[in-house]
Amino acid sequence: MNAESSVRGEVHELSYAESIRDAMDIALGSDERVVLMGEDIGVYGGAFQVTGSLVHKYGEDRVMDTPISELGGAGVAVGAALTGLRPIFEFQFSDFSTLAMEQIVNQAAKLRYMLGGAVSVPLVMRLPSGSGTGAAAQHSQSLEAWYGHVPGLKVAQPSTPRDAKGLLLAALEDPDPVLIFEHKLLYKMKGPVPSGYYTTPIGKAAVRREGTDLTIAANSIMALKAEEAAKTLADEGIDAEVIDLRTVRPIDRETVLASVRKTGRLLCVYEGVKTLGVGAEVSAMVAESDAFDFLDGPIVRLGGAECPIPYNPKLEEAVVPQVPAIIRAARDLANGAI
Amino acid sequence: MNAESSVRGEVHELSYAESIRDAMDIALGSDERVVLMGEDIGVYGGAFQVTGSLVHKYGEDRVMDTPISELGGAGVAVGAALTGLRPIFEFQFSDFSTLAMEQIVNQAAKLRYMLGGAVSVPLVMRLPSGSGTGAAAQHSQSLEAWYGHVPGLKVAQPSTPRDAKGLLLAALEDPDPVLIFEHKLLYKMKGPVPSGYYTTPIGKAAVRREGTDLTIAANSIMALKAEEAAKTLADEGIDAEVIDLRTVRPIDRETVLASVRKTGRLLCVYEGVKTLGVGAEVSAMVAESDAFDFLDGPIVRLGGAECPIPYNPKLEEAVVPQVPAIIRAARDLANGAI
Amino acid sequence: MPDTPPGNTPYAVRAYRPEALREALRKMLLIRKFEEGAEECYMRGLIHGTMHLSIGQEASAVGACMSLGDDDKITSTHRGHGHCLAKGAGVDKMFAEFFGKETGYCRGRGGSMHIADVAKGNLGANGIVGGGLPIAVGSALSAKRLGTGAVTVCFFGDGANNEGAFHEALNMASIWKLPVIFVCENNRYGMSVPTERSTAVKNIADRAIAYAMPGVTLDGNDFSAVAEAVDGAVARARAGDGPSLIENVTYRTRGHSRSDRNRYRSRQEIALWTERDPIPRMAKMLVSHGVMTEDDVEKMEAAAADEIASGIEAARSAPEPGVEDATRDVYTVHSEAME
Amino acid sequence: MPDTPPGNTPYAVRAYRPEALREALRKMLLIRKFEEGAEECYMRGLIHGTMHLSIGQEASAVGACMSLGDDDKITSTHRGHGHCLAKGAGVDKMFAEFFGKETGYCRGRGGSMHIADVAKGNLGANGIVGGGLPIAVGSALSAKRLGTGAVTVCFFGDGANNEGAFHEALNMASIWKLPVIFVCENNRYGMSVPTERSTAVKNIADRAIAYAMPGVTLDGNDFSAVAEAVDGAVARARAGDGPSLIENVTYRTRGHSRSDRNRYRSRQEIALWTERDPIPRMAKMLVSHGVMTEDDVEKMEAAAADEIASGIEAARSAPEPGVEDATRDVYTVHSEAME
Ligand SMILES: Cc1ncc(C[n+]2csc(CCOP(=O)(O)OP(=O)(O)O)c2C)c(N)n1
Ligand SMILES: Cc1ncc(C[n+]2csc(CCOP(=O)(O)OP(=O)(O)O)c2C)c(N)n1
Ligand SMILES: [Mg+2]
Ligand SMILES: [Mg+2]
Repeated sequence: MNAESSVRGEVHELSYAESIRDAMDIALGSDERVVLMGEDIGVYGGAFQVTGSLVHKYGEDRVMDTPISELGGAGVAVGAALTGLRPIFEFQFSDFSTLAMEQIVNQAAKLRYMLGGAVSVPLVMRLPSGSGTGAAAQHSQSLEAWYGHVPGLKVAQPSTPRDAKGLLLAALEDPDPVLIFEHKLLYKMKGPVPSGYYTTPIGKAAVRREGTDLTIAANSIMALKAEEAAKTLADEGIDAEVIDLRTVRPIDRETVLASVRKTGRLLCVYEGVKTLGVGAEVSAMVAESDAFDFLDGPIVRLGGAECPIPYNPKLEEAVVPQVPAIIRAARDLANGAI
Repeated sequence: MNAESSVRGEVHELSYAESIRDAMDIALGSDERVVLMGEDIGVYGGAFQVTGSLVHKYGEDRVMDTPISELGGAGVAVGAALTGLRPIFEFQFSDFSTLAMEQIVNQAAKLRYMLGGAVSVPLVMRLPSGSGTGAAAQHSQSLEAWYGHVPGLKVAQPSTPRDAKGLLLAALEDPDPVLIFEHKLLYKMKGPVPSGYYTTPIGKAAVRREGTDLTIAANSIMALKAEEAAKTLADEGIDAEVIDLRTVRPIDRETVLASVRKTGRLLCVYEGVKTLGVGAEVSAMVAESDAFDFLDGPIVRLGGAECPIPYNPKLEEAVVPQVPAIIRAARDLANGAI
Repeated sequence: MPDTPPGNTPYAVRAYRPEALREALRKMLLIRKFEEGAEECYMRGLIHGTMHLSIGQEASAVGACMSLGDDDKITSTHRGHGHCLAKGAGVDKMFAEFFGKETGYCRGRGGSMHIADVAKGNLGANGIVGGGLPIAVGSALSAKRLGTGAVTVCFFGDGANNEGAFHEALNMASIWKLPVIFVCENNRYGMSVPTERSTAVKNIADRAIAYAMPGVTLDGNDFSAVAEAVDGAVARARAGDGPSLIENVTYRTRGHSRSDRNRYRSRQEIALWTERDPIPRMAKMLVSHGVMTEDDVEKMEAAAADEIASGIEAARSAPEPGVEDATRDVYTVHSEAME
Repeated sequence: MPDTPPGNTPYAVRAYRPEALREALRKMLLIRKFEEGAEECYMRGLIHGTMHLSIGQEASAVGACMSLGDDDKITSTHRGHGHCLAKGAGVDKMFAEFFGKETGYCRGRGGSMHIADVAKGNLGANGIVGGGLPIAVGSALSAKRLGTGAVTVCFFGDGANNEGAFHEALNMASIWKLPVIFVCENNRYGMSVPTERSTAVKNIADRAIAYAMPGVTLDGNDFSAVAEAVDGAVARARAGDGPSLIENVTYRTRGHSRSDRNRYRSRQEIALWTERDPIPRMAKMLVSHGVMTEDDVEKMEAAAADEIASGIEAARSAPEPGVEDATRDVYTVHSEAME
């Protein structure tokens, strides 16, 4: 499943942030056209210290601090991508991409099509996303569903250090705009990361755990929570298959359908607001497919509550799916209690 | 179903645009706090001639031409709503709301919650939407799914002149921000409209046609196409129930579920891009409900193609659902061919 | 930036009654103690999330609010504690908010970045840089249309001046001659980036000309200078003559936020600005003009410290919001369908 | 706006060879005939959608492109036919695009509002007012980083100058000293709203000071004045001295788009500007300086008309795109998963 391109290097323990930095370092070192753009990505090292000290290695012309101008900055990246550079644009928080949607959606996503194929826009955007940091409603959103709705874009959501690097390098190989939603709570998480160059294919989900009783399809950090839930469920004798979607656009239809055909039950877990979130698409995709006939029960969704993210930590925890809730929902589904 | 507030006036034939203007005229005439804001809504009468000559009746202070500044204009409307005015803000095309999402999503939608209930933002926004005018990719989008994903907003989509007026007046009564997506192809369509004041409830779908064989749930202009399809289907002996969703947030869960419990089959029809569009939510909502047990076949979605809207008219027509496609899909579903 | 030359009575001393001047100093002290208290609570793990301290910028917040009444509005920023207190908020409800409590200004939903006190005319801090700019213009539009006579002071940072929202907001305020005063707190950095690297002009106020409004750059650590400029702009706004742009050059002596590693500025620079602290300067002015004695100042400082300490204590023991209420207040009228 | 005083040889006549001047007039005539032809096709129902004619603005488009090579870039606007032809596009592929044909510049996917000719350096018209501004800056960034020596001319309208994108783009271009020339075509209206009602300053170029770049307002119907200003800015950009803002004051004698009901301006105003037509003025200049004869001009006009007529004919009979290809070219590498 994990169809990574051939990996030659050794495997090291790196954090998710380090692994993304490693990918950018490789890209900057091997391709003159690659530039990083974003707010405070230079000496400050990025709001989440992802670019770190890259500016000292590559200089301010390659690791460019932009003014606080998200629309303009994104547009500059679009124009640069259109004319020979390979920008990697960092939003400080994915929430601020609300300022730049014009350029992302109307320009980057559509230019190739509107111009009849005459151009490509090889642009990578990185968007720190999600809740759990106590930063409240304007700094905690999960907006991947919006971008997943836009033809012309690709949207990835790595949940491991290994995928974070592989997907970023794959995005850089991609001739079209790719948005990578990085989960803020994962930046410090460590995991094995091959050194050197490799790519993780955009559009391929990963089966994190095989199982026969139900399928849990989750994105980003929820894939990790689902794995954790699956361990407890296993102790109870419920054998869950856990799919980490990894990309929202395109969604890996085949992997999800194959799993549901096998298990007959589907639970979608995602942090974004439940209504019209990623799980809505996963559910609908299954309900319209041949896998529908294999369903032994309703398709259950656990998504973010229908409210902005609150500041109070208990409330903040309560409004996104947590491991116990996943366990409960999976148990009820597997036991036919739903 | 069509739980309009008591209607006392006579019923006249008005176009959708005239009916919206009538609602604004009533609002401007009866509430000093109401102001219209937007680009070229004054002497020009609005890009689609919806505001028409209202500026001559109410003056430039009440019908305000804004500079071409969507973000700022929307933000001014938010600030005005917060402090005592009741702005009705017109985007010239819903596509341009991409420039204003920061103010709509981070401010208007969240201010009340972030401030613990201390404020309300009684803001109405009107967004001409949809394809079919030959205006190509940046002037033809259907973006209601994005806003439907945002707690704090309400999102309506009238498909008849009568609802266009009633929903706008309901939106003005609502203390919270309401976005109304008007379909450009409907502006000239005529229909019966009660004169005087009435409201159409936000959050209530309309059953446009009762039927027993399958449910077609559609939004905006697609509800009309579904009605048309249902006529042909009836000739073939297929009795379709047609639901006009009318609001995307909140979706009228009960009306849809009740229908599916009755018919056992569901076809979702929407113009927005299929992936993560409104039909994804309708499908998922049914698939996770008790109505799931009543389903006699997969839930089928007919949505917009996975591409920007092309300029060429034949291509433009091909990339959104049309009546023959609805008929085919409904027939296949009803006959168990899917 | 020299002190006011001796012999000249500063504007503030001429313009305000002694009580008002003492109250201004009290607020500056309260802001300072509030932020030091909040910082300490944060470091002790009592407050989570992040916060942006305005230590060193107190003259700007308090000076700009001198001639505002409760009906006048302000819009604030992520660095908004000073604005909130200057506009009349209470320490207790602010701390309760920082502690995420139900008794806080935002019932624990907003925290530091959304601190607001609508009753006193503070429409709220904002987590979006530049987010408050058009909102302030909207507030001024309401005042003009509804004839309330209120003005709106819009605080924003030097970094925010490069957002498109700045441009659009100032242009609209100008063409519609709205009663709004744009107060740029130029603390030399937008997070880590100095204005010279982010902004094409030397002074933010140089941009006023692009909106045909008066613009002035001044020593933002000089309480009197700030008050004078803003008072003039408020008078102009109330007279129907439209908006102004005032740039208070100041400095935050703390880092940008709690996660700042201070890689972008020198210790010398920080030390230099620490010496330019607006609070002793204000105290000195009041003492030298006989508004109060040094002893009064010390007592005032001690009282402020006490108020902070008891605010923290009260906040710690205040009730938390109930988890079952997490989705309350999304809409004004609650409905099942919205959950 | 008087003609060049007699006795002074205009810049253009001094700066360019006669062939280049004749070619410039030819392009202006071609643009005029192109748009008249397109308008007629639209009225005859042969072209659908909408279109924005630049009739009256030809000196701006052609003058601004005088010193650009194919490697130099432009970004254009919804009113972009003139820019496209000025930058070297062919009439046939343009008409084919307007007719929605597979042989058009955008294979019938874009139409008038997205007309582009990337091979000639036109990165495209734009349906979003102000959308091209940051893109132009990005193009200039590429040129600087990749050392191509190319400059980018960014066309935009007076209305676009109130978009946040304008502010952000000009600021970044200035701080990074990028080789981009911002050419504002101030035709006095953004759709129906006159600049006096939308824009706080009298001249758009007055805003250049807010970005520390040179700004000049000139008679945009004077080909020579436009060419002179842009040539200077191009030289400045190529020398590494950064961006410029040039405001060409001009007028569109047609409505904003095909659906304009002309409620916002007077017939007298239109008549006045029709008299200021840049094309006869340019022709007169070339004739009076011996670059060509009146007879040459007439022949040139007739040839342009012929080119247009045959372009329309060719476009009418060109093949339509296949409906099965509607989702092609969304991505560079086609994949099933994306359908
Ligand atoms: C739209 C947006 N972009 C970026 C950020 C992240 N951010 C928060 S504060 C800040 C710096 C703001 O600088 P300035 O306006 O000068 O205010 P200061 O922090 O100096 O008071 C940045 C980049 C944000 N909150 N919102
Ligand atoms: C972001 C955006 N807002 C509004 C529009 C609708 N619109 C198209 S052209 C136009 C007027 C533009 O005025 P200006 O920039 O002066 O160009 P002109 O049409 O005069 O050439 C407007 C409002 C748009 N296309 N994009
Ligand atoms: Mg600052
Ligand atoms: Mg114009």
